[in-house]
Amino acid sequence: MRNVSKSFGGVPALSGVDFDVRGGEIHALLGANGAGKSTLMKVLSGAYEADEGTVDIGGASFVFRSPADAKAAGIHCVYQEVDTSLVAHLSVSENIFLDRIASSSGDKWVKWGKLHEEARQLLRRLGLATLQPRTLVRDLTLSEKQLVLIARLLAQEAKFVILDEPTAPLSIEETEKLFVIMKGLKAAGIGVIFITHRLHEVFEVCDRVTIMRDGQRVLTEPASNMDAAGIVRAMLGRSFEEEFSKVPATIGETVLSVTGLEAGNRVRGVDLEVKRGEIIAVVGLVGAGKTELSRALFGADPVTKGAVAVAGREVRLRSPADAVQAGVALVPEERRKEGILVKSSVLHNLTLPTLRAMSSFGWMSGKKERGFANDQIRDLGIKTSSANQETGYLSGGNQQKVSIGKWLGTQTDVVLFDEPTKGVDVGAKRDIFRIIGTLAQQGKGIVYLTCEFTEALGLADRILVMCDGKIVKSFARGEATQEDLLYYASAGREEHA
Amino acid sequence: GCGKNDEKASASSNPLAGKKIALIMRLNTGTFSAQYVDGVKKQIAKFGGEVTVLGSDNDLGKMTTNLESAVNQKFDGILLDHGDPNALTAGVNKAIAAGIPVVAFDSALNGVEGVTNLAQNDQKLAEFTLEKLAEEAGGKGNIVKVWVAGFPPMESRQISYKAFQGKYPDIKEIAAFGDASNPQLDTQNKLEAVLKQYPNKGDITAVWASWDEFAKGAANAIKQAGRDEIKVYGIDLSDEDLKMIQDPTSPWVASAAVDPASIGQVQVRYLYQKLNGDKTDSVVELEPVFVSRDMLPTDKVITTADLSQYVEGWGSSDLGNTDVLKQLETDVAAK
Amino acid sequence: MKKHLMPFTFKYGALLFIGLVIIFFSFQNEHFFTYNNITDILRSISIVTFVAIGVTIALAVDGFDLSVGATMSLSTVVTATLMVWYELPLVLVIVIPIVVGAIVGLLNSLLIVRIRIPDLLATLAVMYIVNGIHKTYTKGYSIYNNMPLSDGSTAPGKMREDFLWIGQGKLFGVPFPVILMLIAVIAMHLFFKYTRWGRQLIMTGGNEEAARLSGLRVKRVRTYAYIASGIFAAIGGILFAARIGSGQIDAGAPYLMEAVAAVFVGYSVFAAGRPNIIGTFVGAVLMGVMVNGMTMMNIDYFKTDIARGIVLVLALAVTFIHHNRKKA
Amino acid sequence: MKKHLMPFTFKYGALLFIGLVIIFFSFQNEHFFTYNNITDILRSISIVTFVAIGVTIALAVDGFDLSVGATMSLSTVVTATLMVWYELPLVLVIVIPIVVGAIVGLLNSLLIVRIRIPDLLATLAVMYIVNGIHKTYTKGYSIYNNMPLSDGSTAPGKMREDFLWIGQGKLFGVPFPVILMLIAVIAMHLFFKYTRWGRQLIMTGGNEEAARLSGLRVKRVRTYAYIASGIFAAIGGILFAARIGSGQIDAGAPYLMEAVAAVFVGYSVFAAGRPNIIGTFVGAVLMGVMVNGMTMMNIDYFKTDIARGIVLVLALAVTFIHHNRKKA
Ligand SMILES: Nc1ncnc2c1ncn2[C@@H]1O[C@H](COP(=O)(O)OP(=O)(O)OP(=O)(O)O)[C@@H](O)[C@H]1O
Ligand SMILES: Nc1ncnc2c1ncn2[C@@H]1O[C@H](COP(=O)(O)OP(=O)(O)OP(=O)(O)O)[C@@H](O)[C@H]1O
Ligand SMILES: [Mg+2]
Ligand SMILES: [Mg+2]
Repeated sequence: MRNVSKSFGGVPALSGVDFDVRGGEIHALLGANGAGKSTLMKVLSGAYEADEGTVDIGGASFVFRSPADAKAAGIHCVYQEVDTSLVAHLSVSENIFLDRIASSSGDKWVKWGKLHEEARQLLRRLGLATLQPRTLVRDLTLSEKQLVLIARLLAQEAKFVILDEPTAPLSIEETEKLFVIMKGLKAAGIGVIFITHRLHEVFEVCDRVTIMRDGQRVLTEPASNMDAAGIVRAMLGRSFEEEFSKVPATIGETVLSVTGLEAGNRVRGVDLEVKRGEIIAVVGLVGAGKTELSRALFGADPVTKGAVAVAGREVRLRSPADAVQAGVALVPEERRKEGILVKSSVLHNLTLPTLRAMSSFGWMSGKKERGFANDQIRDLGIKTSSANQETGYLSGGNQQKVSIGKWLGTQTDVVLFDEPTKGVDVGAKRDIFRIIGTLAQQGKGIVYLTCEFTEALGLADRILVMCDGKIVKSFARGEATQEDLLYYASAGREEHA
Repeated sequence: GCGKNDEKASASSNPLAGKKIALIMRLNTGTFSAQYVDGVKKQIAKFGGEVTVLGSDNDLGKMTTNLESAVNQKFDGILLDHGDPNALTAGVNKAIAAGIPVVAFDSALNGVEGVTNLAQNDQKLAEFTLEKLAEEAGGKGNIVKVWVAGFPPMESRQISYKAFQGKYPDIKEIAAFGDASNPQLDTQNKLEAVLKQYPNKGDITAVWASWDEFAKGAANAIKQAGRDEIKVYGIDLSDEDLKMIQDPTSPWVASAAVDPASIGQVQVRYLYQKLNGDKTDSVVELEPVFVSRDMLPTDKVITTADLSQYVEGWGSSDLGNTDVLKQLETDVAAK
Repeated sequence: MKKHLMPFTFKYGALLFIGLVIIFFSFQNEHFFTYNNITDILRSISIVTFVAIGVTIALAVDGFDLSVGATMSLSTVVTATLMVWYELPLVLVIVIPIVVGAIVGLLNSLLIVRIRIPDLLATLAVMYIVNGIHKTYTKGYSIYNNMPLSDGSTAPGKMREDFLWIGQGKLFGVPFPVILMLIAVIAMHLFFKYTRWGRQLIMTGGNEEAARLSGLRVKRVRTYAYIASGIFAAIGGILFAARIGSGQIDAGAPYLMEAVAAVFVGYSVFAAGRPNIIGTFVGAVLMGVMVNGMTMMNIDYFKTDIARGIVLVLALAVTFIHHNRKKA
Repeated sequence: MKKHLMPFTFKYGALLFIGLVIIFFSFQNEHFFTYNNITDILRSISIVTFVAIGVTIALAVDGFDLSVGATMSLSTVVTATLMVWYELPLVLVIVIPIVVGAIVGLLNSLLIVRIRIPDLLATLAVMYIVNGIHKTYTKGYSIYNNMPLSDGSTAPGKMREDFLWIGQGKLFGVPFPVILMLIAVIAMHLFFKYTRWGRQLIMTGGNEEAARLSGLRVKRVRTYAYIASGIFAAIGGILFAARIGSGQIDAGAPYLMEAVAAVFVGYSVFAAGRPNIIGTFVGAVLMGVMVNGMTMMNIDYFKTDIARGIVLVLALAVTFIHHNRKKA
C-alpha cells in the first residue's frame, strides 16, 4: 500500500501511510487505540475508499471501491467488530459461506445439504466439532462468532488475509489453535496481517512488525529485532513501563455480600464478599460466566436464586435502576452497545445516570451539566474536541472512560468493571487502573471481572477464580501466580465437564 | 326456495317471515349510510326477517367478494347499495342462477335480467339545487364548486353541472376542490383559503356542494368567517343536515335528496315482492325532493322523520307496497 | 468558502426551502401573506400538529405509533357523545377523552413494552381495535346536536357553546386552537430540551439497552411516551369535534398520514435527522401552506398530492444527502 | 416435558391458532367449510397477497414500502385506460402496468439507495406523488367501458373479455387468480429459500454491512427489491381491474394496511419473527377467513375490525412472548 490517506469528516485517521506485506509471512500491525490500524485494513479490504493512495499487488496498482474489488484481488479480512460481519438470524453454514452466496458467479441454486457438510468440515479443522452448522449465529457466544469468521476465511482462496484483533474474545486454547492455522496459511504462501494488543502473541507467531501512531506508520522491523518495551515506546511515542502502581487504600467494613447467587445458565451459586476500599478481581476463562455475574449483580438480568446485600442492606435488584439506587454501578463489557450511547454527546452520556442531581424540579441545569462533564473530561483525561462531541467518534479507550466517568457523579458503594481494558491501549489502560485505584481509595468496593490474569495479579487485593458459574478458589494478594490461576480456572472446568 | 327456510317459516304462519337477507354496501359510514341501513333494518324487522350488513369500505373488490360469499351462504335475498355494473354483474348472475332475488340501489345494473334497480336521479338532484342557486343569484355571480370525481353519483351530478354552466354563462366558477377522504374539515380549510383570496363581500355569491359532507364543511367555514352573504346549496339530506338548513344563521339554505330511510324501505319491499314470486319492474326511480329553508318551520326543530309534514313527497313513499306485504306486516306484528 | 456553504445549506436548507415556498405563494396571490390568511393556515394545521406531536414523542423513544388516527377518531366521537348523549359539564367533556386517549396509549405500551411486540405491529393491531370500538360505540352514526336515537327518541344534548369556542373562538384576535397549538409546541420543545424527563425520552430512543444500563427505567419511560402519544391524539380529536361542531366517524383516519408526513419533514429541519418538535411544527406549517397556497392558485386537487410529495422529497433530500455525505 | 412443549407452541402456535379459527367457523356455519366458500376466500385474498408479497420483499431487505397501495391504484387505472382509451392488445395491457410498477420501484430505490432518504420517509413521499399522478392521469375519474371523455365524445374501448377472465375466470374449477396467487407464493418461497439471489436479499436485510463486506453489491440488491415490490403491487392492480371490470381511483389505498397486516401476522408463522413468504400467505388467509367467517356469523361489520385487531395481537403475542423470553 502506498501513501494511503483517509479522513472522517475533516479529521484525518490516516495520513500518507505506506505498508507492505509479503506472501508467506505473518505481519503484526500494532498501535494504540485509534492509531488507525483498523482503518488502514478497511482501506486495504475495500470497506472504506481511501481519499488518496493505491494498493499494489504483484506490480499492478489498484484502487478498491468496494469489498468485492478487494476480494477479487484475493484480499480477505476478519473485521474487529464481529457483529458487523455476521447475519445473526442465519445459520452458521450460511455465514461461513456468505461470500460464496454473495458472489455474482457460481451456483444459482443453494444446495443446503452440501453447504452444511462443507461447513462441518471447516468447523472440525478449527476444533469446533460440537458446533452444529444449522445453529443460528445469534445463539452463539462471542468467541464462537469469532471462530465462524475465521472459518469463513478458510473457505476462501485468499492471497492475503487480515485478522483484526481476532484473539480478543478467544480463550487460550482457541488462540493456540488459531496460531496453528495462521502458521498453516503462512506455509501455503499466504500473507497474514495480524492486529493485536497482546504483545506476547506478537513474539509467538509474527515475522515482522509494523507500528502505527496517530494515523502514521512509525516503523517496520523484523519481530526478532524488537522487544516489548521497544514496541510500547514506538506505539506511544514515549517510554512506558507496564506496571500496576497499586494505590494503597484502607479496607473497611463489608459493602457487598452475595450468597448462593444463581442467574441464567452460567451463574450457578456464587458467594462473594467485598469490603470498602477493596479491589476484588474475578478471573476466569472466556465463558466462565463473569459477564452474567456482573449483569445479575446489576439487576440487568433476572436473578433466580440467592441473596445480595449492599452496605448491609438486603436488596432485590429487579432492574439496573434498582441497582443504581442501591449503590451499585456497572461498567459493561460491550461498551459501544451497552456502555455509551454512540450517537449522543459526551456530555449527555456523562450525565445520564445523574439526571436527577443535574436538575431541579425537573429542569435541567445547563451549568451543572457542563460543569460536571468538564470535570470528568479533565480528571479522566478524556480526549475529545468538546463535551458536545458525538461519543461514537471517540477512540475505544476514551469511550471506555466515558462509560466509567458517568458513574462518578452517583452515590455508589460498589462498582463492577467487566473487562474494562478489552481493546484498550496501554496508555488508556493505565488511566483506567488509576481511576479504579482512586475509587477504592474513596472507600468504594470494586469488583473487577477479567480474563487477563496479569491485570488481576497486579491490581487486586483478593482474586477469586470463577469456573463454570462458580467461584472455585480465592487467593489473597501476592498468594497466587499466573499458573495457579490458570490451573484453577481450567481444572475446575475439567471437573465439571 | 331452499329447504332450510321451509322449516323456519313453518314456525311462523306466513311463508315470507323469517327470511335471511344480506345487505351489501360499498360505503358504510356516515349519517346517510346509517339512516339508510336503519330504513332497511326496520322494514325487514317489520317483515319478520333478519338482515346481515356486509360493508366494503369503499372497495369494489371487497364488495364483489361480499356478494359472492352471500351467494355461497345461501341468503334468501340480496340488497345492493352503490355497486358498479362491471364489478357486480357476474356475482349478480350467480345469485339469480341460485334463485336468490337481488334488488339494487344506485348500482346501474340495468343490463342484468331479473334485477330490480332502484335509482335516485342524481342528475335531477343536482339540477334542483343548481336551478335554485341560479334563481337566487339572479343568473349571475361567482360560485365555488365542491366536488370530487371517482364516484358514479358524483359523476352524474357533474353532467348536470356542465349543463348548468352552459345555461348560465354569467355564473362563473372561481374555485373548485374536494377531497373524499376528509370531506368536511378539508372543505372547511380550503374554503377558508378561498374566502381570504376573495375577501370582499359580494366577491362570492354561493357555494355549490355536490355532497352533504362537503356542504357541512362549507357552511362552517362561511359561518365562522362571518361572510353570511354567501349561500350554500347542497345535495343529500340527513337529520344532521336538516338541522343545519333549519338554523337561520347557517349559510346552507337548500338541499335536494331522497330520504335515505325510505330508500331502504322501498328496496326491501321490492325484494319481498320478488320473494313472493311477484313480477317487478326492472327500474324504479326514486323522485328526489327539494328542501329549502323557507319550507321548514321556524318554531321547532324537526328530523327527517317529521319532514313529510312540511315537504311534499318526502319519506311518505308507499312505493313497492302490496297487499301481500301489508298482510305480512300485520301477521308479524300479531305474533 | 465551499466548506462553509455546505453545512449552512445543510442545516438551514429545509427552512430556506419553506421560505421560498411562502415567498412564491405571496407573489402568486396578494391575499396569501395577510394576517387573516396566516392565522387561517395556522388554525388549519392545529389539529394535525397535535397528532404529529404525539407521533414525534413516540418516535423519540424509537417507537412508531400507527394508532394515533384511530385514537383521534375515538376521542372525537366520545367528546361529542358526552355532550349530545349525556350532557356532561365542560370539564368532563375534555377530561374523559384525554383519559381515553391515555388508555389507548397504555394498551399500546402494554403490547410493546411488556409483551414486546414490535411497535409497528402492535400499534397496527391497536389501530384496528380502536377503529372498531369507536364505530361500534356510535353504531356507525356521526354524532350531532339532538340526533335521533335508535329507540326513536332524540338525544337530549347539544354541543356546548363554550366547547365549540375552543375550536372556533378567538383570543386577542388569534384563533384559540392556534394559541393552544403554540403553547403545546413551545411546551413540548422546552420539555425535550430542558427537562429531565425529556432527556430520558431522548436517551431511551438513542439506545434503549445503554440507557437501561445507565439506570433509567426505560420501560416506564417508553410507557409514558406511548401514553403521551395517545393523549396528544385525543386532544387532536377534541379539537376536531370543537372545530366542526359534531362527532364525525373515522375523523382521524386521514390524520395519521398527514401527521407522519409533518414529522418526517421535521427530520430535515435544522438537519436533525431525528424526530424533533420544532421540526414537526415546521413540517405541519409547510403542509398547511402548500394546501392553502395551492387552493388559492386553484390547482386541481389531485395535483396537490404530487406537489406535496415532491416537496417532501426535496426537503428530505436536502437533509439526507448531506447527512450521509458527512458520515461516509 | 415442559421444555419441549414451549418451543412447539412457539413455532406452531400461530398455525394452530389459525386452525382453531377455521374449525370454530366451520362449526358455526355449515356453509363455511365448502369448496365454493374456500375458493372464494382464496380468491378474495389473491390481490392482497400479491401486494403483500411486494411488501415482504421490501421488508426482506429491511425496507418498508408504503407506496405499494398507490402503485396498485396507478396500475389499476393504467390497465383500464389502456383498454378503454387506447384499445391495446392484451399483452401490452399487462406488460405496461408492470413496467409502470417497476418504474415506481426504481424511483423508490433511487431515493433510498442513492439519496439515502430513510425508507419510510421516501416511500411515503412517493406514495403522495404516485397518488397524485394516477388521479391527474384520469382527472380524478374512474375508468369504465365507453366512458364519456372530457371533450364530449365517448371512449372507444371496453375492458377486454380475455382480460376480465384473468380476474373472474376459472381453470379446472379453480378461480384463475387463485392459481396465479399460488404460483407466485410457491415461486417466491423457492426463490427466497433456494436461489442465490433470494439469499442475497435475506443477507442484505439481515445485516447490510456484513453483506457489503462479503462483496455483495447491496445497493443493487436493494434496488431490485424495491423494483420487485413495485411489480408485485402492479400485478395486484392488474388483478383488481380484471376482477371488478373497471379502473377505480384510489383502489389500492386500503390494500396497503391490509397487506402490512398480513405480512406482520406472517412474522409469527413458524416463529420466524421476520418477513417470510409462507407467513405472509398464511397471514392473508387468516385475514380472509376472519372476514368471511365473521360475516357468516352475522357479526356487525364494525366489530369485525375489533376482532381483526385482537387476532393480530394474539398471533403476534404468541410469537413475541417466546421470542423474547428466549433471548432475555
Ligand atoms: N466511521 C468512522 N467515522 C469517524 N471516525 C472514525 C470512523 N472509523 C474510525 N474513526 C476514527 O479514526 C481513528 C482510527 O480508528 P481505528 O479504528 O483505525 O483505530 P484502531 O487503531 O483500529 O484502534 P483500536 O485498537 O481501538 O481498534 C480513530 O480516531 C477513530 O475514532
Ligand atoms: N444471550 C446470550 N445468548 C448467547 N450467548 C450468551 C448470551 N449471554 C451470554 N452468552 C455467552 O455465554 C458465555 C458465558 O457468559 P459470560 O459472558 O458471562 O462469560 P464471561 O466469563 O464473561 O466471558 P467473556 O470473557 O466472553 O466475557 C459467554 O461466552 C457469552 O458470550
Ligand atoms: Mg481497530
Ligand atoms: Mg464477559
